[in-house]
Amino acid sequence: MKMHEAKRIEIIIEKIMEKRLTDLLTEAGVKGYSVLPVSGGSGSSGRWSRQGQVSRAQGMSSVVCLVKPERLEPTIDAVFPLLDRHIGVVSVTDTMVIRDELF
Amino acid sequence: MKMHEAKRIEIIIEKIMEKRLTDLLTEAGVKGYSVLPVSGGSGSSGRWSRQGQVSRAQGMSSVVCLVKPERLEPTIDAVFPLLDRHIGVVSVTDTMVIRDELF
Amino acid sequence: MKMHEAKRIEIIIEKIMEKRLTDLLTEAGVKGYSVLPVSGGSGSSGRWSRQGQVSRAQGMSSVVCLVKPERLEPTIDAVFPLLDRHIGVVSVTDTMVIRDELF
Amino acid sequence: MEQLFALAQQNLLSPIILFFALGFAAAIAKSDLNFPEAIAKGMSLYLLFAIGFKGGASLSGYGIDAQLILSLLAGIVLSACLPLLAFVLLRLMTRMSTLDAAAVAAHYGSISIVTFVAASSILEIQGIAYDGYMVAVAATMEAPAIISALWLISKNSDDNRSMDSALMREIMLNGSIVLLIGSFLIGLATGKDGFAEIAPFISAPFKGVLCLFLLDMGLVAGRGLVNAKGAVSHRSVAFGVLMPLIGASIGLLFAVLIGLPLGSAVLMMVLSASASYIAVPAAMRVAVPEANPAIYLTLSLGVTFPFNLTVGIPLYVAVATAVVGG
Amino acid sequence: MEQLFALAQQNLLSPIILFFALGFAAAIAKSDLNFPEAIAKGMSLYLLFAIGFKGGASLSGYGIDAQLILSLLAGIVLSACLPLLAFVLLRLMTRMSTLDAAAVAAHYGSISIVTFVAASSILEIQGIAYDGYMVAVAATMEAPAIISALWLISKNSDDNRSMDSALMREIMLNGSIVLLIGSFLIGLATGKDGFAEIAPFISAPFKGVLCLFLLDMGLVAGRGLVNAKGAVSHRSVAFGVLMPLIGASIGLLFAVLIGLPLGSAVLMMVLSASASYIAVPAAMRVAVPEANPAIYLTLSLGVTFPFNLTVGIPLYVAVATAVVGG
Amino acid sequence: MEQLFALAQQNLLSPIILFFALGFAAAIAKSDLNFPEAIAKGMSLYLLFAIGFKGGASLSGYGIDAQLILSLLAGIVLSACLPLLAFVLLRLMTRMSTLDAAAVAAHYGSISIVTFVAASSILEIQGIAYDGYMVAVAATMEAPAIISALWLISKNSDDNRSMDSALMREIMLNGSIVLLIGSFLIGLATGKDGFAEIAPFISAPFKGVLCLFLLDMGLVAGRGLVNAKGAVSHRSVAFGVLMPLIGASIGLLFAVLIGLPLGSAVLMMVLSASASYIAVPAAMRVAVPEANPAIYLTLSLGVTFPFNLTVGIPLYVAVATAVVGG
Ligand SMILES: Nc1ncnc2c1ncn2[C@@H]1O[C@H](COP(=O)(O)O)[C@@H](O)[C@H]1O
Ligand SMILES: Nc1ncnc2c1ncn2[C@@H]1O[C@H](COP(=O)(O)O)[C@@H](O)[C@H]1O
Ligand SMILES: Nc1ncnc2c1ncn2[C@@H]1O[C@H](COP(=O)(O)O)[C@@H](O)[C@H]1O
Ligand code: NA
Ligand code: NA
Ligand code: NA
Repeated sequence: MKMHEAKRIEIIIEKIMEKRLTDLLTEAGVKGYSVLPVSGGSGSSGRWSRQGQVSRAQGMSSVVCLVKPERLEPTIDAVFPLLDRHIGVVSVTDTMVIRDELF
Repeated sequence: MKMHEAKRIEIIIEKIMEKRLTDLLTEAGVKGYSVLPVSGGSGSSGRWSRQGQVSRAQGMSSVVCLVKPERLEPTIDAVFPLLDRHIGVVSVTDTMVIRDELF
Repeated sequence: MKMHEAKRIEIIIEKIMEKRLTDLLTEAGVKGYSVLPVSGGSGSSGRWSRQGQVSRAQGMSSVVCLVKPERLEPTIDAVFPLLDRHIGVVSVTDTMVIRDELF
Repeated sequence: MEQLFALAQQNLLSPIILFFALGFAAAIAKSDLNFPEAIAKGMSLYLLFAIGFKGGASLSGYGIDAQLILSLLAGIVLSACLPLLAFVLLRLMTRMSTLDAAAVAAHYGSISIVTFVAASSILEIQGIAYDGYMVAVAATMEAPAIISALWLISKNSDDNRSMDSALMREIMLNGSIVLLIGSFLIGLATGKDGFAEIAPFISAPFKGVLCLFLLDMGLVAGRGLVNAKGAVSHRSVAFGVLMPLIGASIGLLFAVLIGLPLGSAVLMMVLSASASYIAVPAAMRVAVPEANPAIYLTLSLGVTFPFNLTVGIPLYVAVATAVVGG
Repeated sequence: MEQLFALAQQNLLSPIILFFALGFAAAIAKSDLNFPEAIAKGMSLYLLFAIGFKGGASLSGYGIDAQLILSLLAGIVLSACLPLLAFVLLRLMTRMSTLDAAAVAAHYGSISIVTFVAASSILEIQGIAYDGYMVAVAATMEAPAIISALWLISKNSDDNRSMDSALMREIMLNGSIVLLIGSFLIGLATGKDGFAEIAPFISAPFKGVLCLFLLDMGLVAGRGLVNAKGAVSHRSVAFGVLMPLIGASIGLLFAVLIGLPLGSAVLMMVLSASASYIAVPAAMRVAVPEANPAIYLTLSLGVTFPFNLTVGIPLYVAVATAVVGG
Repeated sequence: MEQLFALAQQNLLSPIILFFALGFAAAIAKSDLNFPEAIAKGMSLYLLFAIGFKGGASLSGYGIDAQLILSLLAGIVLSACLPLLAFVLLRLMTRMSTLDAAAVAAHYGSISIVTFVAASSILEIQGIAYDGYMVAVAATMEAPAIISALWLISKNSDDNRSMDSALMREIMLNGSIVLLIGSFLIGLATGKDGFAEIAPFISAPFKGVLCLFLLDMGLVAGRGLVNAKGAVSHRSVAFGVLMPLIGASIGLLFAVLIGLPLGSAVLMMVLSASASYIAVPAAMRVAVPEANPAIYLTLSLGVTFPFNLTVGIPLYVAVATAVVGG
């Protein structure tokens, strides 16, 4: 099977900002993304978990986005302003995908 | 701690096909896998989210499978027919595992 | 955007051990982690899924932890005793992060 | 005619319909109102449990008679044949591909249990009795339509798309059918005593739960329509309104032939008129992944379901009253 | 005075309050008792649905009168102005930053619907009637406070933090408001008949669900307090107790000016005294991410909510009885 | 004997048991019927809340008497000693490792609250009264068995497996116990008035919820059995049927010694006969991860639970009636 290089961007961000983030991703020309629920975590702003949440203001989501290597730079640039103001973390990993026309 | 090279296969696929996929993985000799819920996403067939689902036909899952490098090729070959007909994405990342007798 | 090398540790462990694991991570000086729900899986101890669970003793979680490369060794050492006695898998992937003062 | 308007008005002003409309409007207005998946699933389990048990309990004490058998057979025949009619209609009315048309057709042969529940609730409010075994008829109508549609596809294409046995088992033993039939049989076995034991749980709160459930259905149907903008043509929408009317007419014909009383005749019409949006979409995703889910979900859930709920049911009641007699 | 103690005692021994206390204690003791997110959300949907519908149904048949209009206006004015007062108080009493103080202030202008529901339940137990439209007043008081707080921030800082239209829509169409107002209107439209249909679902089990819901609120509030150790100063806590008393007094003033009867006057006090912990925190995270959520959530949910539930409500009933007369 | 058959038949035909059987059958047939985790958790919270509150409320007004104290002590002794007996039996009857045998033994000393709830429901249907404090006895029987089992393990192996304090706290403050005891105490404190307030929520729908819950338990137990094929030997299964009979006999002995009336004696037997599948498995995973969960879950949930539900409870009622007298 022929594989192609790609970048896996993983953004952990407040649930309340999820739609704004995915809108930015779409505007930046990303062809797809997946959102995974996060049930708890810890960071500079303390520890939290889904239990003990009363408000949609709390809680995080993990947004995973596979992109062609050349799209990495513009994608990160597009979402950075949001990430800068709001709590959350970003990581970028080298990966391989099968059908690169999809990314 | 001695670490060993491995491949992390991540397959995002329709929930309704999840059991068929994991059956194929097992047949292909994979020693384990984990399924994570996906709460929303976007791709060539549009945007979706768990809210606004009435049917088990909708929704995606993320299947993560750690395998020894030499098992990558046969594993991908085994599941490709399913992935080809159904919507979903696959990525393969180099990773390290601790006890390689498990993979 | 300046990126920095980091390690992405992904630990899939029994839900009942989740708090003990994250306590160990915190003691080991990790600055943050995220917990994702796992809805099913398979391994040497068989296949399972969230449906068909009656007990909090069952079920797994995925704990994702981004650390600076030099923190990898001590982190793994700190959590190994727990992982050794309890079922679960660990993988470590090279990744890049944006603001490395966070890790 | 006047009576029809009165009926329609009464129906449109019932909380059941108004909550559906509220959900629909909230979705169109892009409100973030939403029900957790688990709660929606829980409410649907409750409705299946309650309607099945009530049907069985109300039947207990009566023997199996010819009308019951004939009604079950009629259900199977309707479910198997309506997709053929729907398929021909779709090929004539729209420009859908063979695959899409067959997939849509499957939905219209099968049934929507929520439409059935809403209709039986409306019958109860209007004091019209119906037979408990209509629940069993509903259950028999889920699957045959899928087999018809897969036959249509294999006839119209080269590749042989026979159902694999795993899919067959999934369809026959899908959770909704098992719960509905199981509750029906338990209701039948435990009869009036069993019913008395759990009546405070399945009878009194039923309509309230139905309101909340339809609120969620309104949200889902409305969001589906918003997202599917452009996926379905005007002609398809016309089909989504025409087909239930045709289905209801044929259902009425069968009801008259069998000699069903008013309430059961209405339910037979409703079953024929309604389109599946749970069991059939799942089967189509597995067996016909090339068919576009946006088309069949939008038609069954976004067009036909609201049509039946608001206009269809009072219309069917009025027509059945005229034909069968009150 | 004696009567006040009797009231307070009766209140503190009601299952509603005791279950809240149980949850609070379990959280402090670090028990792993917890409600699944979906169940908590489901219960809150039920409460909004029931309280909205009951309010609307009880109002149906009455026309719109001046008191209703004045109450709605009073609600808007209170919600818009209380944050200004709270902000000044916070700047005087505590060392919070401008941003934090404004964010906290927004919470105290807005309302806690659960406090409202608990108060109306306690009124019912004590046989004190209240007007159905107070539900609508509650709904109008959610949003204005947010706008006031954003205005405070833009006035006190360089950067212009006007609300973007997406946020505005999210606030106005947030799920709770849509469900509350929608149920209210449907209750109004279907009146006594509609109410009779679903009463066994929304009336009889209401208090029981409220007990379970408050148990969960106790768990959440208690865990919040445990986690927030150190995030809020003693002076802030004092604000969290003082502000509801001030809010209730001003609410009572408005009630007297409008001429509200006892039950409605108490509810107006409760609305003014209560602080939001759902809609406002969400809006603040989007618009003022620099403000520390630990501060405003701890104050509204960990301090003011328990205070109102245990001490506040019986106090407001006693004071209103003295001022307005039983 | 005839009476026993009549009882057994009545029990087997009650909706509660039939829904459990439906779930079991659906799981074996590999139907995809399933309850969302949150709904199952929600139902179990409801059952604990209701049974605790009812028990407390029914006790309020009565003082603490010797029988109550003795029953609580009996519960602790039974829970602590039954594991020793079970361990010896397992070593004699099966080839399990010491660790596995000790882990299984812990389950049989502890209790299944759902079996308790089902038994009390069946007693109510048969018009047999029981004491409200049996709920408190149930709560005291959860933990001692765990400590006994850990003592067994440390005695039979080199490594010292004393319970760490975190585990101890988790066991003593686990959510089920806190909710059960908390509701019991609140029921006790608020008495008849409190009960009247929330009775429509906890009394009338109780049996219906129990039916749905047992349907889910049937699914889980059936799936467990299917998955565990081969994990448990025939001899272990024999233990899973024999042990509850032994437990029930010893429970009856204690009941007679204390002088418990019929209903409470039956419940004491049921508690002794039932095996835990929530609290104890969790504790074993933490403290004895080497023990195989497939063994202890299959035995307690797949063998003993269904046995008690179908055959055990009517048997215990019949025997207790013969011994204690109706
Ligand atoms: N090093 C990390 N690895 C993984 N997730 C993290 C890390 N740091 C923070 N997070 C996640 O991001 C959330 C917010 O982090 P913070 O802004 O540092 O409080 C946390 O609750 C975690 O879910
Ligand atoms: N580039 C991508 N990165 C991450 N997930 C994706 C990507 N493309 C598609 N997906 C996921 O796969 C699903 C189906 O994609 P598609 O078949 O393109 O509609 C989407 O709903 C996403 O959940
Ligand atoms: N190779 C693997 N890849 C991904 N997840 C795995 C793998 N092996 C085991 N797991 C996960 O770890 C759990 C326990 O594994 P085990 O201890 O092998 O039974 C499984 O249920 C899976 O969720
Ligand atoms: Na149909
Ligand atoms: Na307020
Ligand atoms: Na026992």
